[in-house]
Amino acid sequence: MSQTDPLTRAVEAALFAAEAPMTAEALSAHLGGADVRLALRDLAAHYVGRGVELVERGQRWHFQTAPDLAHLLRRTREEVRRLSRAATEVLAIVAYHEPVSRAEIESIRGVQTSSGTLDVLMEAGWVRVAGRREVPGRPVIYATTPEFLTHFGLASRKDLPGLDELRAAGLLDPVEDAVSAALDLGGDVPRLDRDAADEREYPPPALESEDESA
Amino acid sequence: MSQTDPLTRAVEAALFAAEAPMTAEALSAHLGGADVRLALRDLAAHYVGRGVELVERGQRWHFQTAPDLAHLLRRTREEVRRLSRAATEVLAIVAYHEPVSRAEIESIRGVQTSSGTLDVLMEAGWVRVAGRREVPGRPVIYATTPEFLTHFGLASRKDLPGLDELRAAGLLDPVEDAVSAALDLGGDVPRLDRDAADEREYPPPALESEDESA
Amino acid sequence: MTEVASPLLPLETEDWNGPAAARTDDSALYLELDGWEGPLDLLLDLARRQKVDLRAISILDLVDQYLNYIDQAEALRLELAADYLVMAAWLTYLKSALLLPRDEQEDPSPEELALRLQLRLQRLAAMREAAARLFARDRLGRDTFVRGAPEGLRVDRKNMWQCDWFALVQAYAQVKARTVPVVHMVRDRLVMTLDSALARVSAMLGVALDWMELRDFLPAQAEPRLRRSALASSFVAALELARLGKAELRQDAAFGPLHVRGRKP
Repeated sequence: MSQTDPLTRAVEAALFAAEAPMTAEALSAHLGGADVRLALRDLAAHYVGRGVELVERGQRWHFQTAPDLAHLLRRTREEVRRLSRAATEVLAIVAYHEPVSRAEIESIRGVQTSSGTLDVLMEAGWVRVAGRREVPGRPVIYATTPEFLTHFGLASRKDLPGLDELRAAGLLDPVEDAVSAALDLGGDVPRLDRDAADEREYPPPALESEDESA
Repeated sequence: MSQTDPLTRAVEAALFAAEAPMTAEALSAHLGGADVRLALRDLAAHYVGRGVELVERGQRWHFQTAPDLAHLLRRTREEVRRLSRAATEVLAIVAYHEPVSRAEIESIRGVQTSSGTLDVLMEAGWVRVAGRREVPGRPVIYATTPEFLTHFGLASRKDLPGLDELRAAGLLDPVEDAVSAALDLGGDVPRLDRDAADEREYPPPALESEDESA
Repeated sequence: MTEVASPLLPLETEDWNGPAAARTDDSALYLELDGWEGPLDLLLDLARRQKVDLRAISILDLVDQYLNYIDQAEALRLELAADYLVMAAWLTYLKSALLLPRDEQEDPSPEELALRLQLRLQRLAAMREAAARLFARDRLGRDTFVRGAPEGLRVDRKNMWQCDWFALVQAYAQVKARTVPVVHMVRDRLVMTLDSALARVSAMLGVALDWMELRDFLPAQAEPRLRRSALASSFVAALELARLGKAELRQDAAFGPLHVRGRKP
């Protein structure tokens, strides 16, 4: 590389290490009174077209990343995350009952719903605020978005299966019925010998998870 | 100015903007998986002789001001941490012998090491716990960190001053090894005559800068 | 560079890294002792004053200088740390051993002990010099500087939420199923009471001669829930009969089949 003038090197190093932009006067004072103006021009010219540039703003000089590379300083990393059970339930309730307020969601779910859950659904772009209900307190009401339909492959909300279809698919069977059905099927009598362990066990009902934070 | 390769510009901008040294891998990940090694070499060559230089320390890269400009920049900076003489010795022992246990450090120094000494070095980020030695008692062993290399301007541990000479002279081997080696050779035992202080001049130790002596 | 003087030897300037004090009088001793990090450090200091390669020092001179130093400290009634005195005792022993005729020397030989001391001094000296060279390097934050105001690299995380149609529909169905009002009804169940089990087991034991498995006492054609009740009641009945001395119970292994036999009075 070409020989660089000592004063230019000093100006380069001083501006690089400086914690704030510096005026030519401050630089000069720092470098023993030398006239730094020429060095500043040389430096600015040297950095043209590089990843970093020397710029003057309000008579103060500083290095900065070339503007066209600013996007390099901020990168976005996408992380695939599965919707929590609680958030899925809330999304389903919004989809089936929209527009719906948070109080209504809670009354349908039978459990409290943290605001974080709705935030997640809005971040995902599937739920939006659809105004306020004109009742005392004017609660915010929520509805699904076109992105929701796209993501779940639905032409419209009418494509969601109705209660009758859910019942026919066995998805609405209460837990009690399912247990007795299993008992009726299981003809094995528990014995007092070691084979008793093979008695049919009904899968325990799924645990109610209230993992709203996800 | 010459046209600069886009990847080189990107690497230059990213390293200028980075708040800590970066490995080639981290840089590559940040820049969308590009192979940055050639760009790093080009950049390092470009900055040779300038007021700022690109250096590699423990496989991590960063820009820093040229060392010969220290006198221009130092006065505006607050003093770096002062270490006790004990701490500087312990740091040298860890660096030249790593990984090393506290007992080994003490056997070299001939005194107990107060627990604060290693704590100071770990707090400075220069020494870390590197596991345990698989011998009775499983003593904790210590080693230096990448920050140590960065601070002392070492590309790697191989650059430790005088490392090769110390190794060749056996001065990094335990005393026991040296004793048995000497006895096997049957020779080099210390002189007992008082007037033997003649021949070789012992090379004077390197200067210790004023602000380091505790 | 640090001006260094010995408290015992004539004033001199040296380029080693010992405790700093430009004093020659004995009153400096106390401060000096504070400056050394243990007896090995003091020995190294003394050895350096011989101005030769550490490999060529005279151990006997070194021993004399150290003992002389300790004597003076004691004459001034300075409190010496125990390890300085331990080293003094060891050096006294080493000196006397070294002065013995060779054929009277013990094992390990004093030469080996002296070598050991010399090797330790060399190693300490090497590390001290290494430390000095290390700290004399261009150090980041003192001699070289990183960028004063870096823009910083930021990585923003963006979540890509995943959920499929079935999970959605299933979740709704479960909410519905969970919140449907539930009516609990207890069905009338066929049971075998303890009394009837007692009568039944007693009667069967009366006709059986040998061990019988408890299972064989159960009604053969009963529906499952009755069989379960009968098993429990028959087991309790068998225990009760055994308590009354009317039956014997046998089980060959834990969880194995339970056998019952009538006991003739």
